[in-house]
Amino acid sequence: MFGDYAALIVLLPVLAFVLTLFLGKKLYSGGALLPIAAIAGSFIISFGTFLEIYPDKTIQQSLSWFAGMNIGILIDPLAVVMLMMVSFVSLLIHIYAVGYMAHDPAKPRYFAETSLFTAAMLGVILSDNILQFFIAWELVGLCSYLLIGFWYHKPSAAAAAKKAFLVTRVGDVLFLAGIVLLYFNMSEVVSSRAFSLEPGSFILQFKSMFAAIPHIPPGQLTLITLLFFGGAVGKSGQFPLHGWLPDAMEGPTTVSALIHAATMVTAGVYLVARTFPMFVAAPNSLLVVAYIGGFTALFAATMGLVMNDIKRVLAYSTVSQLGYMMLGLGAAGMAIGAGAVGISMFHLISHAFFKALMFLCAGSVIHAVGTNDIREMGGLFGKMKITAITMIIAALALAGIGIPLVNFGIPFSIGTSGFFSKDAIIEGAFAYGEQTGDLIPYVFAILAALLTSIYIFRLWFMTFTGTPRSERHAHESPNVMTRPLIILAVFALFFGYTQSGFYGYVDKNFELMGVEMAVHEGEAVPPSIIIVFMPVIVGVLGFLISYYIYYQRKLDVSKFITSENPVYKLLINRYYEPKLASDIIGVKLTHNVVAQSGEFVDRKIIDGLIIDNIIGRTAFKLGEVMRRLQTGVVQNYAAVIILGIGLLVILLMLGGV
Amino acid sequence: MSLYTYLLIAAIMFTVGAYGIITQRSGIKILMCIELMLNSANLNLVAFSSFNNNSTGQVFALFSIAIAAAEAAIGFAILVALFRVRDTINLDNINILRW
Amino acid sequence: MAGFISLMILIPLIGAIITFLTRTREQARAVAFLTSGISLVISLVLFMRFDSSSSQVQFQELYPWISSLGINLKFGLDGIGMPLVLLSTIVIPLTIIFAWGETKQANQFYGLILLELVGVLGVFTSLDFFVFYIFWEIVLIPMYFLISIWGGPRKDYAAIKFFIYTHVASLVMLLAIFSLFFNAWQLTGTPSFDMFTLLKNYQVIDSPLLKDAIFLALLFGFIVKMPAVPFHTWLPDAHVEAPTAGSVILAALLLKMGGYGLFRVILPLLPYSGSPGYLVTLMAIIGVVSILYGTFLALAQRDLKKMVAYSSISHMGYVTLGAAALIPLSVSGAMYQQFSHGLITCVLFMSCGVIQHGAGTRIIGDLGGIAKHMPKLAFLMLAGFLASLGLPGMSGFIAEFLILINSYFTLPTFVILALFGIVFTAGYHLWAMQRAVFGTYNEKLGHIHDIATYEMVSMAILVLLVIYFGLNPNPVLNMMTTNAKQLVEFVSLKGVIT
Amino acid sequence: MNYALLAPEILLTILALVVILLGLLVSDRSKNVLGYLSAAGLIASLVYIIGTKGEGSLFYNAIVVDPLSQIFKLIFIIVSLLAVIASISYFKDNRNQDEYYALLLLATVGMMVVASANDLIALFVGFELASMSTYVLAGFEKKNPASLEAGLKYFIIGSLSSALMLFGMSLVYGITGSTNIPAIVEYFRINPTAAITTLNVIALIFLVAGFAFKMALVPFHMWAPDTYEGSPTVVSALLAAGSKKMGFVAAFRVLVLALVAIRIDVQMAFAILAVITMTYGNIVAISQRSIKRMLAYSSIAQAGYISLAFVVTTQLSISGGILLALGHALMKGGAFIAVAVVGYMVLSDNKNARNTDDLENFAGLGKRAPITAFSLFIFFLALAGIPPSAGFIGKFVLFYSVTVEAVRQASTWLLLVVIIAILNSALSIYYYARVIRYMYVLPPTGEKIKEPAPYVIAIVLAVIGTIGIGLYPEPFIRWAMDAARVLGVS
Repeated sequence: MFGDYAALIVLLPVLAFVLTLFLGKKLYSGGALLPIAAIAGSFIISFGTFLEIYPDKTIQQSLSWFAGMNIGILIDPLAVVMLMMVSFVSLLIHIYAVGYMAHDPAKPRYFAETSLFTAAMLGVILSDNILQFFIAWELVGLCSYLLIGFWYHKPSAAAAAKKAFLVTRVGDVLFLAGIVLLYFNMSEVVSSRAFSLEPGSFILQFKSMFAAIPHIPPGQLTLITLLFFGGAVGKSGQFPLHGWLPDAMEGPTTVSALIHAATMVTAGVYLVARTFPMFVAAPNSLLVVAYIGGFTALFAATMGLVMNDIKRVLAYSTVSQLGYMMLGLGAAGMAIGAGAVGISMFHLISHAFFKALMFLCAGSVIHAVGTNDIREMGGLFGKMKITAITMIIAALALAGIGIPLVNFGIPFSIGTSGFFSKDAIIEGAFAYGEQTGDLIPYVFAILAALLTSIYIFRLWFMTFTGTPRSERHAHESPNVMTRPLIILAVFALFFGYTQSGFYGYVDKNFELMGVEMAVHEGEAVPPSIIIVFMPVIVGVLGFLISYYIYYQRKLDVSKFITSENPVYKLLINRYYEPKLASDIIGVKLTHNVVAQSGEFVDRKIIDGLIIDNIIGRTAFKLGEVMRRLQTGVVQNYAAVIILGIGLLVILLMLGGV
Repeated sequence: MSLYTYLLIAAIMFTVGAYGIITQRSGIKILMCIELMLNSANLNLVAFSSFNNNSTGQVFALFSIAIAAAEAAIGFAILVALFRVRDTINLDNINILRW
Repeated sequence: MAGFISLMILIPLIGAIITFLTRTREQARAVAFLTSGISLVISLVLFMRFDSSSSQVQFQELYPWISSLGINLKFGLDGIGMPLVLLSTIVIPLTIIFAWGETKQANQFYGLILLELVGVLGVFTSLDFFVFYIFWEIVLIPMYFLISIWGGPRKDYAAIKFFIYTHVASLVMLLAIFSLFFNAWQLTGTPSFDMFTLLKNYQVIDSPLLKDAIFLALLFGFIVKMPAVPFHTWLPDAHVEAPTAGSVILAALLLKMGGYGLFRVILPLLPYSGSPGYLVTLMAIIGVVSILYGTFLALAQRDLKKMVAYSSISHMGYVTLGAAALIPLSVSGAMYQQFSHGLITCVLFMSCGVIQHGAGTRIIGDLGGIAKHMPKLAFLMLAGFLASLGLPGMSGFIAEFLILINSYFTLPTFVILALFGIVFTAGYHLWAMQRAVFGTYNEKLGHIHDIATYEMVSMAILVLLVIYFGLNPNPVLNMMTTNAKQLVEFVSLKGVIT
Repeated sequence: MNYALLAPEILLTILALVVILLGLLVSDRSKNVLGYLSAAGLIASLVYIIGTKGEGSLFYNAIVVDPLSQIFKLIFIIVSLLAVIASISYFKDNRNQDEYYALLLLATVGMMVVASANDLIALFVGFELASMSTYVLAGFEKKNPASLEAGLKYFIIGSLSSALMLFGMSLVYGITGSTNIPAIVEYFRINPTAAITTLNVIALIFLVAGFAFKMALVPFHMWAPDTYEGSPTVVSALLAAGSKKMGFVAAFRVLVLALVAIRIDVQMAFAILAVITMTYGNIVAISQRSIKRMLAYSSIAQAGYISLAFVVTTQLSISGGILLALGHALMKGGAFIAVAVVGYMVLSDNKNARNTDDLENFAGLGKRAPITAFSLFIFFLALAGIPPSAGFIGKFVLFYSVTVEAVRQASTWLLLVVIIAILNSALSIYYYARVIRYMYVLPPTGEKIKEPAPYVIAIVLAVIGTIGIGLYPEPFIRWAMDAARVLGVS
């Protein structure tokens, strides 16, 4: 029953977008209730659908669109868990925003845009074909542009919005190139009759794509998947297209929460997961995914260490965690095949909960103290108990704190959601290392876990403990803001216990679509105890380091934080990425060199020299000269006539007489 | 005298007339040069007529003589009118229309 | 439906004459809007009745004219012409609404706009080369006046440059028409300017050199109009100086005549030309160079309108590329790009017009933060800019997507180059938005007014149309595809493409 | 002999004499009547020519009436009619109107004789009749030094050309023993060797020079700008639109027939003449500020286009040339008369104004004299070859014929000639558009005027002709084709 109305999952928020945009001004709280109701509807339908299709059904609906393309809905395990997570988290964020945005005059626009943002993300999730996926994907990018630039009168916000759109656009173009290449190969396959489309299915549908995998040349497949991954790199802020994500903090904090937890950045991971059978068939691509993911996880964590803007720390944390998810897909994919999707998606969802929680907590703090700079905070624990407690829960989840009791024969482990999800990825990376001897991804993952733990507790200690470093009178946020925090905290704490059920459900995903994936042969060797404990050990170690430095203040770090320290300079300047992207590539190279020289050629050479001067002026000059031949003296005219006769003689002689 | 003698004389008259038009400044002289050229053509016509045993040329010559007379009359009339307005018939100075 | 096409052309012509004779601007704009509205209704009726599964010419009309040269007034519509007729009849009434507030010599202004409608409708419906050429030329005159009477400071230069440049191109095209006519006459023994007859008889020309010469002359005539690099320099000047309505018509309709020529004339000739392989490559190069060159030049502009002008060059490059690829869907994508760009570019130029009018300048650097005082404009303008940069869900995306995925079959390298331009396309659009519309308000601008209601109405309708055709391209795309298939089938039979 | 064929000429000759006689009888103030009378006579002739289209020959085959002669007579009468109608206003207060109209009618008769001439004598007589009448007309404003100067220059160069032409004719007579054109052609056909002698070439050159003077081809054009500028504007109209065509019809009759017979390869020579003429005309026209002078140069350019007909000498090219001549008569005649209106307008602002045709005086003409301005706009577009207009049709057929020859002969340089012609055509837009801009874009410098009715009638007639031929060229194309067929070209 719910499944029949699956289209409403997207259409309700779209409707809310339209209504809120045009009518919001006249409604309560800028029309916030419309999107909330719509997204609640989406969540209910998603959940209902989940109950309907669990454990082994899928929903497919498809309509012909244009030129052999279609629009359709595919709800399989992978999609439905995402749908539930996105609609749920988004719902909470919307509710929270009623409080957070209470004083902003442009509320209708805000709620309309976030509603569209959610709709676009839901559209990405339930697409049954790559074109629709791309379209929704682009709309996600559009909404991020609109929301990051929500306070468009701030130059930095306008710049950040543009950067976000352009940098992800680089990825999008790669993605589009992948689609072009895919379409080409699919058409070749179909026209060579090696493979025929099922009746009623379309060329860019996922099921057709997966069915055609064996017929596509491996080289092409690698290229296609790499291009797809290029899109994911842009959207999910992987190195080297990560720069937009920290800048995106210019938007309202709730927007950041949406982007980082529910709606935008996970789309990249979802893309790789969605097309995972193709990646599995192209192991070289998986390797690239693993390396980029692992490197990003570490790379972003290093920058998270030194940032002072509370949201920026969280932003780098997101980049880093997305790196984990990519690492999970890549490394675990090579090690255990299809199971990697479950591992990675599980982390995605648990990350969504605790990262949303973190951002909302940060929002609560910012709302209270009116600054983003953690150096100006401190000692807020007493004033904002709910925020502080939920935040420490989120931090524990992020750091992956827990006790892997299961290895001691006890049927369950104790731990936060992050503990379950992140450890699985790290173990996956280790499994890959063990099989191939390539331990580099694993090393990346472990080091990143250590740094993660350090920076998140640094953040917590600096914010909530110690003496207040500013004179603002902070107070706890209203209920409409704290309730979502509590709900999210519950999920951050306990979501991890669904692990085995989740794996079992999501792992079946591609089987349900009839895709046979080359699963790696051989029994997975149970990892040694030290490997199992390693993530927890580094997590706790990180906590202790932070505790030592930022709580007990035994070590004065200020002497490292100087502009003379090259490492610090490198980190605080974010590896000079903004300078490189905006100044050098954007302004200097593209605008000043290429575009301006084009302008020069156009105006001065093509137009100025050839059209104006050579053709235009010459005619004028010639006219001025030639009119002087007309002296006005009639004898000269006669002379010219006589000369003309001479000319005629010459011409006729030349003519051959 | 052979035909070529007449033709040669006509050609010389023609050339002298043409040279005169180019070099002379007085309007009267130029009119005379034009007459010279027309008459060279008449001479041709009459000569050809005689040598071709065919009277058409002489008829043509008569027409042209009559026309030349009218032409001279018009020419002088214009020159007189011009002299009244400009006090000169030196054609070098008659160049308000140019360029 | 006989007679509807001539009626559709005749009514605006009569309307133009009446408009010239009206005394007040209220009368003038009412007459202009009414007559163009009637044309719109007629074209909608034709559009509804159009059988999009047939590639044949429909609603054909034939009236004898100059029989000693075989010239007839032959009109008709097929999948190539119908969408552009629809576009023309949509754009002109909306332009009139947009220019509702025109005060300077209003009767002439609206009359000239109607004459433009007459001209472009004639071009898109004539099936006789002579008549086609006549309408092709007639279009220039009202535009010349629109630029030179209502234009900016360098209007004289721009207007005359526009006129002469495109006129030269038309004359070169005329030479090719001569050759085609002569050839067909010799062959059939009866003179005829019937377009299809002339095109059909092209194949029997003996000399490959002559064939190529004719082909290139026609191509030149069309790509100057489009315009394609390097024959584009008249366009930025014309746009910068033209009044908003003039720019809108210029970009939305006049440029489309060039693209129309590609589909109507160039593609049917291509397989029989002397060296089709080289010519296809030439067209592809022109297309891609226009795309990239237009993009980078747009990036360099300081004047918002000039930037939009260069973006037109870039977008029209897709049309050439899609046509050159000779895949049914790339060709129909190129046709769709024409249609879609016609709608989108209106929004862009109207935005520039509103800004110029409200803020008194279009220089991006002198603006800044105008969204504060012009929120409605900012909204519509953003929609237009997003459509222009190819955002999915809007019509431009459908077209460019079709062109890119299908052209890859035959022109892979060029498609990759074109993809390269997409990022920068987004770049100049957003950069301009950031500097001109967003950010802190530039107080030097003083207090500026937001968009007028009539301007907003016409822009909003256009935005809605852009979205509608982005979500549901089928009504227009299907008829295009039918004809594109026929064209390509025709080309592929000759073995130009495999 | 069927004198009815010559009824228009006879009528106009008698009318000319009647006008002079009446001039003695009527008072100075009512001499305007003579204008109406002349107009009536011209209209009668026009109707007669269009209505009968007779064919035949007279005076021992010295005069023929055929489609070629009739279409050119049509041109001459139309131009004279326009000039007469406009003159009713232009010379309203002139005491010598009787002489003026008589001369104008005689000039018309002279041109018509040329159109019909089938004998060198008749041709020469007609030529001289037309020339001498127009010498006087050009210098008709006898208090105005410019007018006199124009007349004088025209006279001297005209006489020189007459002498050249006569000399050439005498040589042709000497070679062939006849002055009858068909007989001459026949002679060459029988004795092909006689055709290619130096004497013959010289004869040809002198004839060409004589005709080229009337056609105003470069380098025989130099009188034209001065004369058109200095003459009374209505006379300029007559000269540029009418008497110039006399050169063309003579050239068609004599040259084309002779060329067909002689088969001298003069294609290249004429092509170079044509190209130089059109380019020179257009380029110099750009830098003019006197509109009459600009129109003069534009006439030169148009003569260049028309003379493309000689380059290929096919039926199509000749008929294209005829069509363009017809169109040009209307457009240029109308344009000069429109300039006359501007002169009237300027003089009514300021009695002592000079250079009434200066570009500045055209500012805001669209507001001050809307009918004139709009008509001038139409004439300019037509002159630039923008469809649908007589100018376009003429150029269309003409350029087409040359392109066809280029294709047929696979001749690159012929193609180059067309391309140059086309570029010239585009270039000409520049100076026309400049005037159009003055008329419509710039603000007016004075009050709106009431345009005198005769001017308006003349201009509107020309506009109707220009557009009418453009919209319905069919009968004219057929006529021109028939005319070209007379010359025996294929």
